[in-house]
Amino acid sequence: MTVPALEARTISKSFPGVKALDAVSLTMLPGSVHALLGENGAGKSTLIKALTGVHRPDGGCILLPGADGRPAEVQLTDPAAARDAGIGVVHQERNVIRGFTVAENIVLGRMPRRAGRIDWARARDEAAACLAQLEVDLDPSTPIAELSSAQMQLVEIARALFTETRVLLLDEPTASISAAESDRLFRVVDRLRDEGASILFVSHKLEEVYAHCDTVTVLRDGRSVLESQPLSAHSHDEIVDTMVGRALGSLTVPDRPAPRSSAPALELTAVTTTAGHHGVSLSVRPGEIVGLYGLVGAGRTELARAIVGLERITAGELRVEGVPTRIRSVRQALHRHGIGYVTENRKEEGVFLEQSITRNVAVTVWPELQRGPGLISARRERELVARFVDELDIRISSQNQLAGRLSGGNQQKVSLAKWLAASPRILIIDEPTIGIDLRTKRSFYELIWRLADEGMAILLISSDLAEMITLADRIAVMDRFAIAGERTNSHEYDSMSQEIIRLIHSHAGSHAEAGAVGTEEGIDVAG
Amino acid sequence: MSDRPAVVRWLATPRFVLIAIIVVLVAVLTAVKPSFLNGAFVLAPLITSITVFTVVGLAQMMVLSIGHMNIAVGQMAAFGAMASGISFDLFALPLAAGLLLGLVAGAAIGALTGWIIARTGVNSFIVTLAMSFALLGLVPTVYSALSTGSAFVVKPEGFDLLGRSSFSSVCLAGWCGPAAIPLMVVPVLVVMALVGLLYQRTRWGRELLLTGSNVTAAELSGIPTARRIVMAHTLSGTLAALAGILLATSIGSFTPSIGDEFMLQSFVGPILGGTLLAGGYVSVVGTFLGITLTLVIRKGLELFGVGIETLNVLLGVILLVALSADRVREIRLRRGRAPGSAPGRPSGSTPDRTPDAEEVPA
Amino acid sequence: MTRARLGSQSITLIAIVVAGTVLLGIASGGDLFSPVGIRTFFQFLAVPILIGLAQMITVAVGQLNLAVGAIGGVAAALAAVLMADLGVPPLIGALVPLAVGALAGLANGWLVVLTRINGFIVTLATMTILLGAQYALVGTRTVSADNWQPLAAVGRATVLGVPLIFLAAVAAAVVVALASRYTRSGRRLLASGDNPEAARLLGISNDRSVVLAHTASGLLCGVAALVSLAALPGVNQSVGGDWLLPSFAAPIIGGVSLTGGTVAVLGTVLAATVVRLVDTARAEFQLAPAWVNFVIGAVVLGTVALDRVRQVRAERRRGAARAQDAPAVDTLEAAR
Amino acid sequence: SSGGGAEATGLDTVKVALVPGGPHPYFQPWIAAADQAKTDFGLGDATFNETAGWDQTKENDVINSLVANGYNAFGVFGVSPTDINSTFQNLKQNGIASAALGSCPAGDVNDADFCLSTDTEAAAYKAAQATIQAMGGKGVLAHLTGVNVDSNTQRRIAGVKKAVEETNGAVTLLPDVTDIDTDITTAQKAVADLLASKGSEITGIVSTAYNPAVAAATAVKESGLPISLVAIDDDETILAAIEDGSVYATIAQNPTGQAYVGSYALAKLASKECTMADPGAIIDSGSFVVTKENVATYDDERTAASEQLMKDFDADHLVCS
Ligand SMILES: Nc1ncnc2c1ncn2[C@@H]1O[C@H](COP(=O)(O)OP(=O)(O)OP(=O)(O)O)[C@@H](O)[C@H]1O
Ligand SMILES: Nc1ncnc2c1ncn2[C@@H]1O[C@H](COP(=O)(O)OP(=O)(O)OP(=O)(O)O)[C@@H](O)[C@H]1O
Ligand SMILES: [Mg+2]
Ligand SMILES: [Mg+2]
Repeated sequence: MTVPALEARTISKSFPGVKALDAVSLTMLPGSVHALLGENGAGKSTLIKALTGVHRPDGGCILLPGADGRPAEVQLTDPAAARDAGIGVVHQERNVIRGFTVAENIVLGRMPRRAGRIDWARARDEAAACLAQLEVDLDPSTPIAELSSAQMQLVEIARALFTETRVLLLDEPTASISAAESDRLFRVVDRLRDEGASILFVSHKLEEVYAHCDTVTVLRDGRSVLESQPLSAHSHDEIVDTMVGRALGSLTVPDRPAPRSSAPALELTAVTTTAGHHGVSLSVRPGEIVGLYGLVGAGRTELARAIVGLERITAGELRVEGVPTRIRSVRQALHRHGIGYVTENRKEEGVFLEQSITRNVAVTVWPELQRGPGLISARRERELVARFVDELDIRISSQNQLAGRLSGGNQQKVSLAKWLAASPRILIIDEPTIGIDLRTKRSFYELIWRLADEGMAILLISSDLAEMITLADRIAVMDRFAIAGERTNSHEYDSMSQEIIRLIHSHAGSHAEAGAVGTEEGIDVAG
Repeated sequence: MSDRPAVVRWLATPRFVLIAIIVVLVAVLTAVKPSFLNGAFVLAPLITSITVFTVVGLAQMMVLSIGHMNIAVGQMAAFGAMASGISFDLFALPLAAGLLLGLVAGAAIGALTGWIIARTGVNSFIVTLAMSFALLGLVPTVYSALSTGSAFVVKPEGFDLLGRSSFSSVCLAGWCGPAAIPLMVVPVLVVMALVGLLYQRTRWGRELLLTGSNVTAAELSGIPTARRIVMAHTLSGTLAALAGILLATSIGSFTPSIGDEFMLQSFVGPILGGTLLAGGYVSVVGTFLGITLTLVIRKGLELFGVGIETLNVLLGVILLVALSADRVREIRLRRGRAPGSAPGRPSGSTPDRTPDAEEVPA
Repeated sequence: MTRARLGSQSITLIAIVVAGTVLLGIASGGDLFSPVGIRTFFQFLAVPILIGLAQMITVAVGQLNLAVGAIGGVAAALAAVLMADLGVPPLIGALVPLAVGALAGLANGWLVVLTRINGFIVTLATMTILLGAQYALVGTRTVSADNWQPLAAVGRATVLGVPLIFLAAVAAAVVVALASRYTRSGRRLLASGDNPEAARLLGISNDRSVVLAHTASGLLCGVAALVSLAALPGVNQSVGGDWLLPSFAAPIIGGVSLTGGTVAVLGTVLAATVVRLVDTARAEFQLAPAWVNFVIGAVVLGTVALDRVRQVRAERRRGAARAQDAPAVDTLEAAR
Repeated sequence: SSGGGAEATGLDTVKVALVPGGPHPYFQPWIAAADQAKTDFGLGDATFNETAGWDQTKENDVINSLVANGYNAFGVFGVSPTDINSTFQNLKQNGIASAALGSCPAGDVNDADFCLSTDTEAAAYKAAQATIQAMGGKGVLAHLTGVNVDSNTQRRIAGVKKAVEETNGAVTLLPDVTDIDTDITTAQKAVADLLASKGSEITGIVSTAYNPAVAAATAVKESGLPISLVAIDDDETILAAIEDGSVYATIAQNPTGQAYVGSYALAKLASKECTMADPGAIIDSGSFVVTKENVATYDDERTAASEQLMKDFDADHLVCS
């Protein structure tokens, strides 16, 4: 029998009011990719933190191969100890030092020195080599603050690999990167596995899991319900049911009625913005879900920001319910025009991490909750919030809990609940399901359909093509700050995805002279 | 995972610790120095100081709630007091009108500060520091120009009643109130109640707190953050002016040195009371208790007649020991359940952060 | 510093320094550039630079140090009393402020880390304690510099007309700059200040960073105290009394972010120079101190506002550039 | 020294408290004088408390705490001359004897029982005259002083101005350099900047504040400029400077007399043995020009003045039963 690269035995960990891990065990073998699955809040991230010295477990032990090759118990008192023990990790949230360069973020744990001082030249070279190994084309001396979240994640992976790594723990590494970048990541993962490393992989995307993992552990409510089993022994549905704890039927796309009114709720004609958009035309009718697809950096987020007044529209026209409008702030967008905007960056823009759930959810409705001399009834506020907590099945211990203490997926739901509470007539949703588990995604889809059926106009921005093809009625494709084209959604994944990729491709091809950025990525998406 | 009972939650707040420390201190002081209970000469001046500095603390708390700072609290107090002084001295206005004018002046200077911050996006520390310098230049110049002896000394009717009288001058049917409680507590209690109500129950108060928690998220949630920033600084200026005027009524005249001692104290109260420097959380009662604690310590040392060197050393040491006791209690509470990683950092200006709670050694 | 780029703040400050020097030079009829003028100008720049750096280091780690003046005051007072009353030789006496400063800083750091009390309150408390200690040491008397004549001679010494103490402050600045760029501890300290959570996950001990920052800050206060000791006519309880605000003003005007994670050594030095220019102008034009406060306030606001305007312009330009890169409307139509 | 009423009964019920504005070398002689008064006059107690730290609110707090601790006679140097009358009124209402020592309340009214103080304007006038004399009656004079908005500073400025005006233009006065007494670094910097920009013109400096005097003494000596310097007060640092010639003269005030005679009169008032003939009387405690010639002997002159002061109190100011 091979000696495990890492073995965790009956790890327990409690936070005030939550038992996040309850005697969880896990065996990672060398040369294997181990999937760690579970719903939001199941304890996946907590387990990874317990294995890397971030949290000290309340009970249980961790074993690594000792000098004699036999498993020996180790005390990982802090992250540095874990790193020195050959455990590399990429946490779920981005952890970069924004004031530093890419190179320095990679080498920070082990800065090369010469003659008593840091050898910056060597640091850059080593970082560059590390990035090259990941096939990432980034100048190591770029300030990291200039990178996108996906690029930062790649840098973090480079950092995890920078030191001698036998065990690599990846917490939802593919949640917010493009398919092309995911493929690149998996190539590296596969290579590392072939070289004998052991990889732990957390994802809510089961397709990926089946394509690349060989072993699986499933957590539910802090307990392991399936422990270090061969993945091939379990079907997709079986795994889902294990995670959820009951049978979860398959999702059927409803037969949605055609939009009731033909007058668009939101309409852009030949819009130019300070963000750099040119001649963007787009419309969403009440009861309609319009998907806005594109590659990372195509300018979809910026378009959403321009609609709600965070960028200026310099030419063209924006009509809300037929009336030409100029929106200057999110406040106007919400309270005057009934437009809600769920941002993609929940940690920095979506939720107030240090505030209670109540305050997070109710922020958009205070003007309406006000009674008499400007006072808000705490009771009415709680009732309202309780309704949305129920509706979205947000896992909280109390409404007073700080949003920052929730698992990532639940934070995302809080950020969504805030906008649903405001009951807008037009809802713009940017990357809504990043890091959300399957069941919640389902209920989220159903919610979106229901909202549309109730007459809401929904503009959905997502990089998950499958999601887009499932949800949208119509899909507009954006490429480099312009609309490349628009298609009615047939809900047929294969044909639809082909068509959309072709659309991006032809748009990119027609501007080859403009320096075709991201063209290869366009091809990759089809994979 | 239900809510802990309110009482238990309250016992775990810094407020409870402060009350406990204050009660113990007062008990010890009374036992060792019975003169501590002297109404007119110990308690009344002590309470007067507490009321004035509570207002100062609240002025700072206003901007702390949005994650800002007001380095110019003292100078804004001086400015507001100056306006009141001028209105009594040069225009012979009655008390109420002069007070109002002073508060308006404070509000105006606060609003200007807030507007500059909101418009330029420059850190509040720098803007208020610059503002304090500018006022430090302006106020004495005005005093020199408009007064003899650099002070406004005209007292309208009711001036001494507000600043230097106690409930002993409030008599009903032959019964007079205690001499230990100055009349000044009345307006200050009202102010505390209003500020408490603002943060507890009104939309503006909550919007201030959310702006302090994360200004980007607040803007993206439809909160008019620029207006809230101006609002917080305006209220801060108003309260600072109020404190300056109250101080002037208690010492007897309006001088440019009013507010000199405000800046550090203004931070001590809120921070001891649990208000976060990073914004997003405030406590009115905590601010009051924090101020009370420091002033009771001072008064106690004063009664023992300790020299200035010992006074300072003891003040510092008692502060540290009292707060360390708080930490020990917290650690005990958590023993067995080591604290987790701190949540993500707030995005407001955070000039001070204690290091993240790393695991407490078992 | 291999890849140090001049921050926009520094460029603004250099412009102000140059313009100010020229104007003041003309106004003084060249007196500013006379040997006495130069010596006076730089002599009083040493302490502001040192205390600015001392504050900068704590700000860089996300803390602050209210005790700068008190640490400096106690350090100077203890050295003075030892030399004057106990006959400690000046050579050893010179080491006292450094030791006192470093120890006081270390104590600050430990207190912050061990008690987890807010650094603001900790340094406020140590400030009061140290002020008491300073008074206990010297009371109301002024210990004359005659008691440490060799040191005072160093305080008066010049190299090519520039005071030695100023060169010492510049040397300290260079050391701080190099340490923040080329030492692991320096980088870790900045990482802790920039993003403590990320730093912790990277295996950096924020506690150690905090202790290091406070100790270095205390040591720099000690150096400032030594410089004061050498340059002042005597030491009394007022030494250090005026350090707090300038210690914040220099780094913050110099471009250090209050949220931690940045250092701006050049900016701090330049900002201190600007403040010194205002001082000199006060003497030249015999302005009331009230006016000087006005001017400092205005300069600060002006500097930051100017910087802000430039930033906004740069952002606009970036947006415009991107719009140019985007495909033209007609070709877009064709693509459909 | 002789005490007129040393044998008087009832003085042991009197507890005298001397409260300076804050820590300052000027007040140090008060400590010894208070002790001396306590033994000489058989007072119940005499204490000295400088914890006010130059803040009027804190000074009021200190006084109130002392009252609570049983002190019934107060000699106070008011931090804020415009506000200290309120404090005196408060003491008077509670039947407590009070004296303004070292500094009289601003304005024409003194609500303390008496004020025993240097006439600050007169002292500054004398200092400026001494400087002008050292300058040979002509030249450019600079005046260094403390907090501009303090009414005592305004009096000093007036005194210096008066002396300069009397020269009929032979002496020009530079704008007053104020607010440089906060700490010795500020003082030194201000003096150095002054010498760097105007050093060649200045022929005389009069400093009516402590830190600038210390700073100017060294700066003038080091610069080698022919500038006559006159300081105020007689701290040992200044006296040493007079002896070595770097300071031409200083104007010594009479803190010992203020504290000693003040305690005496306060005790008489507090014990109800006497009342003031003229309540609120303002009495000059004297100021003395100290130069190299009389540096060894000026203290005798001052002691004599104190004794005269004591006699004046017994004879004129106090009405005893
Ligand atoms: N620092 C903390 N303090 C308190 N509770 C915490 C903390 N971190 C996590 N928890 C709680 O522990 C539980 C497990 O959270 P964890 O982040 O491990 O979930 P997860 O499986 O990673 O979920 P997701 O898929 O949403 O990322 C949750 O109930 C969460 O609220
Ligand atoms: N052509 C460009 N030139 C410069 N910066 C760009 C360009 N395109 C995008 N960016 C920047 O790259 C970052 C990523 O873009 P952004 O995430 O807004 O795009 P998106 O279309 O919303 O993609 P996604 O939603 O998939 O993240 C943004 O900060 C944006 O400012
Ligand atoms: Mg997770
Ligand atoms: Mg996006």
